[in-house]
Parts: sequence; structure tokens; C-alpha cells
Amino acid sequence: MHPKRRNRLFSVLFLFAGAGISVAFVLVALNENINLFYPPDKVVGGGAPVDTQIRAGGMVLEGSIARVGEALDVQFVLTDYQGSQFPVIYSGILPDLFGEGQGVLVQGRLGADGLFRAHQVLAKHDENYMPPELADLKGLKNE
Amino acid sequence: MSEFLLTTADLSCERDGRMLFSDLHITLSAGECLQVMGPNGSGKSTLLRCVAGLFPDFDGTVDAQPALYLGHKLGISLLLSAEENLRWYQGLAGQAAPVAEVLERVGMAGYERVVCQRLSAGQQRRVGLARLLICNSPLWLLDEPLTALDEAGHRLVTGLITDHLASGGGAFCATHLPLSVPQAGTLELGMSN
Amino acid sequence: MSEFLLTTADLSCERDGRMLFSDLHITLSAGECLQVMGPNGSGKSTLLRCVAGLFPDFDGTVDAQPALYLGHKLGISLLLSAEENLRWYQGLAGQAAPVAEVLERVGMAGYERVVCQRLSAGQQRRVGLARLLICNSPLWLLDEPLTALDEAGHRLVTGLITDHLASGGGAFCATHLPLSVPQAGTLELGMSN
Amino acid sequence: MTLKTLWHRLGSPRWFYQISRPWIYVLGILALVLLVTGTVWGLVFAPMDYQQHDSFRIMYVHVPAAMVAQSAYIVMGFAGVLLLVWRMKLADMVLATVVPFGMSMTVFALVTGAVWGKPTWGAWWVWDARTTSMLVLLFLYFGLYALRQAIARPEAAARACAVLAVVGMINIPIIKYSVNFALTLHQKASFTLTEAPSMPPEMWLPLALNVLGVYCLFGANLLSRLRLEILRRERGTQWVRDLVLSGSA
Amino acid sequence: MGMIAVPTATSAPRLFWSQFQRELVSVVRSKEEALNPLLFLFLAISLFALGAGGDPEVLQNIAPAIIWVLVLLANMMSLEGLFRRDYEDGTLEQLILLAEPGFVPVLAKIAAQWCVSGLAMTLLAPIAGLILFLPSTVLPTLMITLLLGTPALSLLGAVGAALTVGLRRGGVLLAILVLPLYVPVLIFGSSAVIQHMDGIGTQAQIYWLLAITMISITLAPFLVHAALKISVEQ
Amino acid sequence: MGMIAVPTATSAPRLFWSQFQRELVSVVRSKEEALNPLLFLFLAISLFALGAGGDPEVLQNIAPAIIWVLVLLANMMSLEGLFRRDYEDGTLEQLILLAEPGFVPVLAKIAAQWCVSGLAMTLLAPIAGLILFLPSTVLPTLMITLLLGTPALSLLGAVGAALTVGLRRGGVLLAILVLPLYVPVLIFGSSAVIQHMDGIGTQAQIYWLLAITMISITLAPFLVHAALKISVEQ
Ligand code: HEM
Ligand SMILES: Nc1ncnc2c1ncn2[C@@H]1O[C@H](COP(=O)(O)OP(=O)(O)OP(=O)(O)O)[C@@H](O)[C@H]1O
Ligand SMILES: Nc1ncnc2c1ncn2[C@@H]1O[C@H](COP(=O)(O)OP(=O)(O)OP(=O)(O)O)[C@@H](O)[C@H]1O
Ligand SMILES: [Mg+2]
Ligand SMILES: [Mg+2]
Repeated sequence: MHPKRRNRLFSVLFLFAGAGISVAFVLVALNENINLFYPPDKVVGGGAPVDTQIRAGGMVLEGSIARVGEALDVQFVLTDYQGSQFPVIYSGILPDLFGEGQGVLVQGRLGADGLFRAHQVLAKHDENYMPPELADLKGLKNE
Repeated sequence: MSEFLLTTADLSCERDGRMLFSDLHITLSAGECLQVMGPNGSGKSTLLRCVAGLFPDFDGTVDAQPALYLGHKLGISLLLSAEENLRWYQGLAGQAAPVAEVLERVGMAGYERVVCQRLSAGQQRRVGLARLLICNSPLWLLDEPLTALDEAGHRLVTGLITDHLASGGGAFCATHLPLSVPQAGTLELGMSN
Repeated sequence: MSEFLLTTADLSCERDGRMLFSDLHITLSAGECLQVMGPNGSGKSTLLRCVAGLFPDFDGTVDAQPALYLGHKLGISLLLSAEENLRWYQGLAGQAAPVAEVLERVGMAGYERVVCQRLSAGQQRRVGLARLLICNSPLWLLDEPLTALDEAGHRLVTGLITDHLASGGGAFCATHLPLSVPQAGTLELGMSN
Repeated sequence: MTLKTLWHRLGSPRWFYQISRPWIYVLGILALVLLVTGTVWGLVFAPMDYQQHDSFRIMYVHVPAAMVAQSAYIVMGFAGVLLLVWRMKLADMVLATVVPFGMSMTVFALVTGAVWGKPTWGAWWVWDARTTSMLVLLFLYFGLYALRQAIARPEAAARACAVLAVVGMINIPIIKYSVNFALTLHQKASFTLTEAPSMPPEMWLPLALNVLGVYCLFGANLLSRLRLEILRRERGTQWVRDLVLSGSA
Repeated sequence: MGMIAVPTATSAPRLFWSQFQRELVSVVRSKEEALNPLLFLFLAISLFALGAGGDPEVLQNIAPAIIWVLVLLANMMSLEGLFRRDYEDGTLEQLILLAEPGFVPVLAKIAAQWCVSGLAMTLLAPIAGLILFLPSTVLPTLMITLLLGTPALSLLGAVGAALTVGLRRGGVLLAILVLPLYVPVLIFGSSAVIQHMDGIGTQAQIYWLLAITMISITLAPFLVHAALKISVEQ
Repeated sequence: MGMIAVPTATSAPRLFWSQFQRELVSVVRSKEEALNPLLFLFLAISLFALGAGGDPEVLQNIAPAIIWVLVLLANMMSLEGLFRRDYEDGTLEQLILLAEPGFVPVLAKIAAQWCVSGLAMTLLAPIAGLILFLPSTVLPTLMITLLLGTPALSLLGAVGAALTVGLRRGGVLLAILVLPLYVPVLIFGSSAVIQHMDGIGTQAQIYWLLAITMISITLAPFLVHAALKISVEQ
């Protein structure tokens, strides 16, 4: 084969092989979930380090929100509804979306006593939007 | 393969708002040398770069055989020795001309392994000239090949060009001093203003 | 003030294990020009740098009046325009020669404000030459002042040197082409080998 | 007209200049109508959300801006390929003209997102995958802008920008799929091609209008700036001179 | 009249190897380039340890970020010189004019740069980790992520370096162009290390790094070659 | 035959001013140098924020160290270019040959470099602090220590830059020469900020910084001039 043509073929093969392998890796990567926080079972089961900066996430257990002491201190329980749950204490302004049954992410330190002292609480919301009336019909809580 | 090593048609180029040359029709056949002359800043280097494919902002067409360009910048890495530089060119252009012989021809015998940074200005130019013998292109584009060379160096350059023409190559040179090579035509730039 | 612009005694220099020159006795008086000639790599540039005080590894003595050195490196900042470069030299050397006139003299009228990077090779050299008129030193040390210049440029250089000699200065030049200036002597290097 | 002749014609700025004129008006008027209807409907008449209350209305400006900001980049990526491979003149002009629009839409999406994030998430800004990759998009627009400014020769600048635009395309799927990583606070897509929207029509219809509207705006903006650019670049040619002399440019 | 042989194209692997060798020789000649990234990494890390007053806990938490950010910066700075010297002495234009296929020597240059920056830093990263009190159990993760991520840094960065090599104001522009491209690598890389420290799996990040590196290997050489061509044309 | 005037020495302040102006013009021409340190600082800081996952508490503790280390590095990198361009185009040898007294333009060069690196970074340091969640009460201390410390960095660093300008392998050597000299400044500077955060007085450190800066202003210009002379002689 003419060397120039051979080189061109070489380039094309190189491109195809590279693209194929990359796509394969992306597909594998998308199958793996990136978990960037501790779910409640890890926190309870001792899977999370004590007294270091970590993030944890879960749902706010219904009826667990309690104001303690000063006006801004609030305590609540995060659960995965699978039997694991842990208490969180936080002092500061909560996001509007914070509420019972809501998914939240907390950032802070887990004490040896099992109490999570958060310095930041972020609310995660889902992709479902509906008017209040419809939510009432569906039995979803409307704050 | 066309019969000409180089043809240009309607070649014009403007730089910084000044028209350097316009409507150049150049043809160069095997065995010919064309010398571009003209005052400083008249566009000789620019014309050579247009032909070499290193300056695309021109109007008109250029049609050239594979060319070897030797410009104001030598194309010699100062960190490497003469020998290493030429070996690299061999790798690029696929020729196996013996490096030692070539260096001897350009008068650099004895300096093969000296890092180019430690060579004098003229010696560096000679290493640059050695490239002409390594990369065996039919068309040579030489921008002021005599710069920094001594008298023997001038003879060397004319000798190299003459041999190249004799073996069917062509040369297109920008010079201030006319080169005494056979079959040489001249093109004057910068005469319009 | 001694009667000579430059005297050297027993000047020798070795580089990379090669003796470049030895036991040079040079004297240069006002109104004289000395041309250093010799093949590539014979040590012309090195000699000039010894005299300029830019190369201390020599044996012997050098005794020179305040000198202005124009070497292979131009001493022109490519980021600045010709005018800005010369103004800076004025600040350094304390002369108030009118920059515009000087640039006109070296044929760069109309290019005063162009950043030097955008000038052609010969135009950059001309800006370098303009320094000679700005920094008014009695002794000029010129390393291949004709490089990259066209014919008019050659005449310019000889003109500059002639005027300088006439006004009581001296010049010490390394060249490959003999310069046609009055009162010029030559010194050949590299004849020993 | 065969595909091949269309292809050749697209390479000719003059042809493009002549056929594009009516489209500016069509797209411009469409954009105006759609955006006004959609925005008024969304901000005033659409029902509020049971959880986010009125703050969810930011959606009607945030989502269209975020979508068109990415689409603008995709357009540039394709233009970059066209320019690099086929040297199409028009592609270069597209590259030059899209940057300001894309950049402003990216800024708009970021700002509205931040304004929305404060009440819903509890923070103006979080360093998660969606927000970060969107910020990267903004930096890519900055880079394209700066590169064009830095290179003096327009032809070189165009091709350099094309290279960067193509490289930056890697970021687009990252923006798109970043919400599927677990950490993002950002919600997943509400609209997909395969499923019904996860909100009632009286909520998504105004959004759809706005999205359509902003794409029409993009088209109108692109065409009008392209036509200006064509005139500027071809000012030396006969047809532009004739056009200017006849006063119909 | 004799005939002049038109230059025959060398085979791609030979071309690669010839260029790669040349780069290594240059590196040996100017040790600067070989040592710069490593030296930068270690000096900066020691400075961090000094500036933080040597507090292990403060350092440990931020260690993955420090190492990854410094690797990024070191790599970016070493890229600045990748084409600059060749540009200045004119060998770059010869490379673009003569090499066929042109992307092969480009790839060789990048590979050599990676060896002296990315690879070298990967190999010495454990020491950097220990200086910053990183638990020794996460050092393998640190090395793996660096090994998989740094090729992408070199390749993507080379595109920026090639685009800016002819410009006087290269430094700033290079940073503006390159750092956004580096961000995904940084995020996946450092979050993998952080997660490993916290005892969470790191599979996904590693696959992402692999994917990014593969796509850059595939595309970058062509793009760099195109960018270099633009830069020498003036 | 006429007489040639021997160049008259300019007055020192005029010499300073002429050189200072030239530097500023060069900086404007190649914006690179002007923006490089600032851009480096902010890009690196954002990368840290990203790499640390944006966790305020982790960042806050290390913030003084991060800012000071980055200022050091930015300054060192900008010093590398201080004499290099002049060296390459031959203006440096002219400066050494022609200027009298030679240390004045040298001082002007350093002053200009400080304006675009140390001073600029000092002025924008509060923003850097806020990005890293530094409490706003310590920002004045941060600025004062930077204002007092950065001149010493520029002056001491210039000695290293002058010694290495002629060497191909300048980068590494510069770092090795310069960073040890920087360490005292780093320690006093960052510990002042940390102590202020902890509510302890910072007088002592500030006097130390003052002393270091004064001694460098006195000695450095002469040393730099001598070093430059050595570098151009070849
Ligand atoms: C600064 C932060 C934010 C950034 C950079 C951002 C970015 C984006 C982007 C790029 C999209 C387009 C996705 C696509 O084309 O598929 C998008 C869509 C969207 N964003 Fe955001 N966003 C931000 C904050 C928020 C917040 C705080 C909310 C609400 C709580 C929000 C709600 C939405 C919604 C509902 C969509 C439409 C999703 C769909 O149906 O496809 N965003 N955002
Ligand atoms: N930087 C350097 N380091 C070491 N040796 C050098 C250096 N520059 C030149 N040399 C050696 O010194 C010798 C003389 O060099 P010089 O530059 O003085 O020659 P020259 O006469 O000016 O030559 P040319 O006509 O080529 O300019 C050369 O043989 C060269 O090998
Ligand atoms: N890099 C550049 N950018 C912009 N303009 C340039 C550049 N280089 C040269 N020019 C302009 O183009 C014109 C022609 O330059 P060119 O280098 O082609 O001249 P030349 O004939 O080779 O001159 P010389 O004999 O001095 O080498 C000059 O007038 C110059 O102003
Ligand atoms: Mg020229
Ligand atoms: Mg010489």
C-alpha cells in the first residue's frame, strides 16, 4: 500500500478504536452510581468516620422536627425508611423546601454519641411539580 | 506530476495595510533558480512563506512541489547537537543520507557533537544548511541563505544550489547579494513604491 | 583620557578547548576603524565581547573608552515600538538626540510606532543601528552590522561609520564583507589553523 | 435542489445572505409572541407548586436559558468541525457570532439558578456536577472570546476558535448527564422524549412556549448577526458594493 | 538530468519513536523541564505543610484537593514550554511542514511530556500524600486516579498550549483555555480519593477518568496538530 | 575634528522613572505578565474550592496557608519572566553596560514587577479570602501582612531570577534558590492570619515582616545587579 494511504488508514483506525473504547467506559461509568454521601445505614452501622467532616443524606422522618433551645436550633432525624435512622442537630436558617419526608443532605461531623452536628443543610427536590390542589388530591402534604 | 516545480497565479499579499506584492505570476521549472530581491520590508520573506504554506493570507493560487523551507528561523534546536538535529530530520523526512558526510560538506566536521547553542552564528547557519542535503526535496525555498556566513560559506551555498539544480531540483531564494548560480532569474519586489 | 580609544595587550582567549586568538595587541585611535575578519567560528564575536566587557574569560588586558556594543542580539525589545526602544536608550545614556530624526536617518520613517515584532528582519536591524546615533559613545563595537540589510542598508552603515570617524570616534567591526570606510585597517582571525 | 448543491451553496456567504433575509422576520416575530405569551402565562397565570410555591416560576426563565446556552455551544461545535474539515467560510462566521449570545444565556442560566437555589436548596451555590459543568461552559465561552481577541489574523483566529469549540464539546454530555450522579442537588430532567412530563399541562405548556421562543430568538439573533458579519467580511467584493450602492443592504 | 526523490513518508511507529527520543534528549539537556513539575509539586506541598503550621487534621482533610490541584498546576506550567522552544527556534514549522502523518510526532511530544510530568508525579505521589498525613490506605487510590487522569491533562492541555504558542500573552490565555477542560478530571480524581478516605466506593469515578482519557487520546493529537498549524502560519 | 560627548550619567530618579515606565509599557503590551499572577491566584483558589468539594469548614482552616502559598508561587513564577525577555533580546546586556548607577533601573524593574504581582494580589486578597470562607474580620490582617511581605518576596526572588536568567534550566534552580528565602515570610505572614483568626495578637509577626522587607530593600538591588552582570557575561 502507498505509505500515505497506509498512514491515513492508520489514523482512521486509531480514531475508531479510541472512540469505541471511550464510549464503552462511559457506559460502564454511567451504570456505577457516584455516591458522594453517607446513607443512613452507613452512618448507623459505623461505616462513617467519627468526628471528621462528612456529608450524609436521607429523608426527614415525619414528626421528628423539633426546635431546641434558641430560636435557630433545630433537631431532626434522617431515615432511609429501611430501618436505619440517626439524629441531626443544626443551627441556622433552613431552606424553604426543608420539611417532613423531604430528602436532605447534611454536612458536618458525626459525634461518638451518634448525634450528627451539621453546619449546612441542603434540600434536594425531585422533578415532580404540581399545583397544591392536585397535591391534596394525591394526598401529598402541602405545607 | 506537473512540469513545473512551482507556479503561482495572481498572487497578492497585503500586510499591515500595505500591499506587498500583487498579481505575481511565477513559474519555476526543474534546474532553475529564481532570486527574489528587494529592499528591507518589501515582502521577500512573506512571499517565501506563502509558497512554503506558512502564510495563508494571500490572494491567488500557489501550486508547489514538496518544498523545503529555510527561513530566518533556522529550524535547529539549540539544545541538541548538529548530529542530533539532523537525525531528527532524517526521521521526519525519511532519508538515510549519511549525517557525518553531510556535516563535512557544510564545513562542520569536528563539531558534530557540540550542542548548537555553543556554536557561533555562522556555524549554526551551516547546520541549518545541512538540512538541505538531508531532506531531499525538489524545491528549495531559501530566505537569505548567506546570512552570517563567511566567504567560504558563500561559495558553499552557491555550490549546494548549483548541484541541486544540476540534479533536477529548483531553488527560490530571497537574497540581498546576487548569487552566482547558473540559470538564475531575478524577481524584484518593492519597486512599485 | 588616553590618546587611544582602545588598547589591548597580550589578549588571548580559549573556548571549548580551542585557542581562538592569542597575544593580540590592538590599538585604535580616534578617527580609525578596525575590521576583524575571519572564517565562521574564528572568534570575532568573542573578541568583540571581550572588549565590550561582556566576556571576562580572557588572558591579557583590555583598556577601552566607553563603548557601544551592537551584537548578534540586537538589544531591541520586540514588544516595544522603535520609538519606545530608543527613548529607553535615551533614558539610559542620557542623550537627547531627537528620536524621529534618528529613525528617519536609518530609513525607518513611517514605522516609528510599529511594535518591533511586526517588522521585517532588516527593519529590526535598522532600529538596532539607530541606537548608535542615540547613545553617543566614542567607540563603536559592531558585530556583523550588515546582516539582513539591503544595499541601501550597506550604504547606510558605511555612511554612519564614516560620519562617526569624522567626528572623532572609532569603530571596531566584525564583518564578512569588507566595509568601504576611510582609515580602515583589518585584523584577520583564525589564520593560525 | 440536491443535497450536494445545497452543500456547495451553504459555502457561499452571498447565497446565504440573500435567502436569509425573510427568516429573520419570521423568527423574530415568532420569538416575540412565544416569549411574551409563555412568560406572562408562566409568571402570572400558571398555578403555583405545592412545595416550592411561587419560587418555582423561575423555571420559566431558567430552563429555556439553560437549554439554549448548551444548544448554542453545540452549534459552535458543529460549525467548528465544518470549518476545520471543509474550510466552510460560513462556519467561521457562525463561530464568531454565536459566542456573545451563548455567553449571555449561560450567565442568565447561572444567575437564575443561583436565585432559585437559595430558597429551594438553602444555598446560592453548591459545587456539584451540574452547576460546575455549567460554570465550565461559561469559561469555555470566555476562552473562545479571549482567543479570538488574542489572535491578530482573523483566519487564524477562526480556526483556533474552531479547535477549542470542538474540544469543549466534551462538556456538553457532562452537563446533560451530571444530574444522574447521586450527589447533585439539581433535579433530574422533567421532560424526556420517552416519558410524559412530570407536571400537569398548565405548568409545562408555558415552559414549552418559552423554550420554543428562546430558540426562535437564538435563530433570529444568529441570522441577523451573521448577515452583518457577511457584509463586513465581504466588503471588498463586487456584490456587496452593488448591494450597498443600491441601498438595500 | 538526475531525478530528485520525493521525500518518502516514514512509517508512523518509527516517526513516533524518533520524535520521542528527541524529546527525551532535550529533556536531559535542559533538566529544567524534567524536574520542574516534580519540584514544583514537592516545594509547594512543603510550603503548604509549613503554612498550615503542620496541623495533621487540617492538612489531611484537604490533602486530596491539594495534591490534585498542584498536579494540575504543575502540568499546566510544564505544558507552556512544550511547544514554545520549538516554536522559537523554528523546528515547529519544519515539523508541521515535513511530518506525515503530522499527528504522530505531536503525540510523541505529548507522551514525553507526560512521562516527565504526569507519570513522574504519579510515581512520587505517595510521598506527597505522606507529607500531608494522608492515610496510607488511600495512597493506591491516589496513584490510580493520577495514573488514569494525568494523560488526559497532558492531552487536553496540549491543545491549549498549541493554540497559544505563537502569542505573546500565552500564559494567561493558556490558563483560561485549559483549566475548564481540567475541571472534570480534578473533580473525579479528588472526589475518588476523598471517598476512599471516607470508605465509599470509587468505581464510577475511575471509569469516568478512563473514559475522559480515552477520548482525549483519540481526539487531542488531531486537534493539537491543527492548532499548531494555525500557530506557525504567520 | 569634532568631539564626541561621553555619555553623561542621568540622574538616578530620572533613570528609575524611565525604566519604570518602560516596564509598565511592556506589561501593557503583553498582558500576560500583568495578569498572570492574579489569574493564577484566582484560578488556583477556585480549583481548591472545587477539589475540596466546596466544604466551608475544611477550607476556612487552611485558607491562610492556601492564600499565602499561592501568593508565593505566583510571585516566583512572575519573577521568572522578569529578566528573561530582556536577556533574550539583548537589552539586558545593554542595561548592564550603559546604566549608571546600574542598580537603579534594576530597582525600577523590581518595583514594576511588585506592582503587577505583590501589590495587585494584596489588593484583591479579600476576594480570595471570601471565596475560601475566611471570616471577614481577618481580611485586614491578611492585607497588611501581604502588603508588608510581598516586597520582600519580589526583592529576594529577583536575586534568584538574576542568577538563573542565562541558564536553560532556570526554572528549577530558581525555585531551589528562592523558596528557602521565602520561607520566613511565609511563616510570619500566614501565622499572623491564623493567630488573628484564633484571637491572638499579631504585632510580633508584623514587625518581623517589616524588618525582612527593609533589609531586602537595602541589599537586594546591589546583589541583583551583580548577579545580572555575571549572567550576561558569556
Ligand atoms: C446555579 C445553579 C444552577 C445551574 C447551573 C443550573 C443549570 C441547569 C441546566 C444546564 C439545565 C438544562 C438541563 C437540560 O438541558 O436538560 C437546567 C434545567 C433545569 N433546572 Fe437548573 N440549574 C441551577 C439551579 C437550579 C435550581 C436551584 C433549580 C430548582 C430548584 C433548577 C431547576 C431546573 C429545572 C426544573 C430544569 C429543567 C429540567 C428538565 O426538565 O430538563 N435549577 N438547569
Ligand atoms: N556560547 C558559547 N559557548 C561555548 N562556546 C562558544 C559559544 N559561542 C561560541 N563558542 C565557540 O567559540 C568559537 C568562536 O565563536 P564566535 O562566535 O566568536 O565566532 P565568530 O568568529 O563570531 O563566528 P561567526 O562568523 O560565525 O559569527 C566557536 O568556534 C564556537 O565553537
Ligand atoms: N509578523 C509580522 N506581523 C505583521 N507584519 C509583518 C510581520 N512581519 C513583517 N511584517 C510586515 O510585512 C512587510 C514585509 O516583511 P518581510 O519580512 O516579508 O520583508 P522582507 O522583504 O523579508 O524584508 P527583509 O529584507 O528585512 O528580511 C514589512 O513591511 C513588515 O512591516
Ligand atoms: Mg526577510
Ligand atoms: Mg559572530
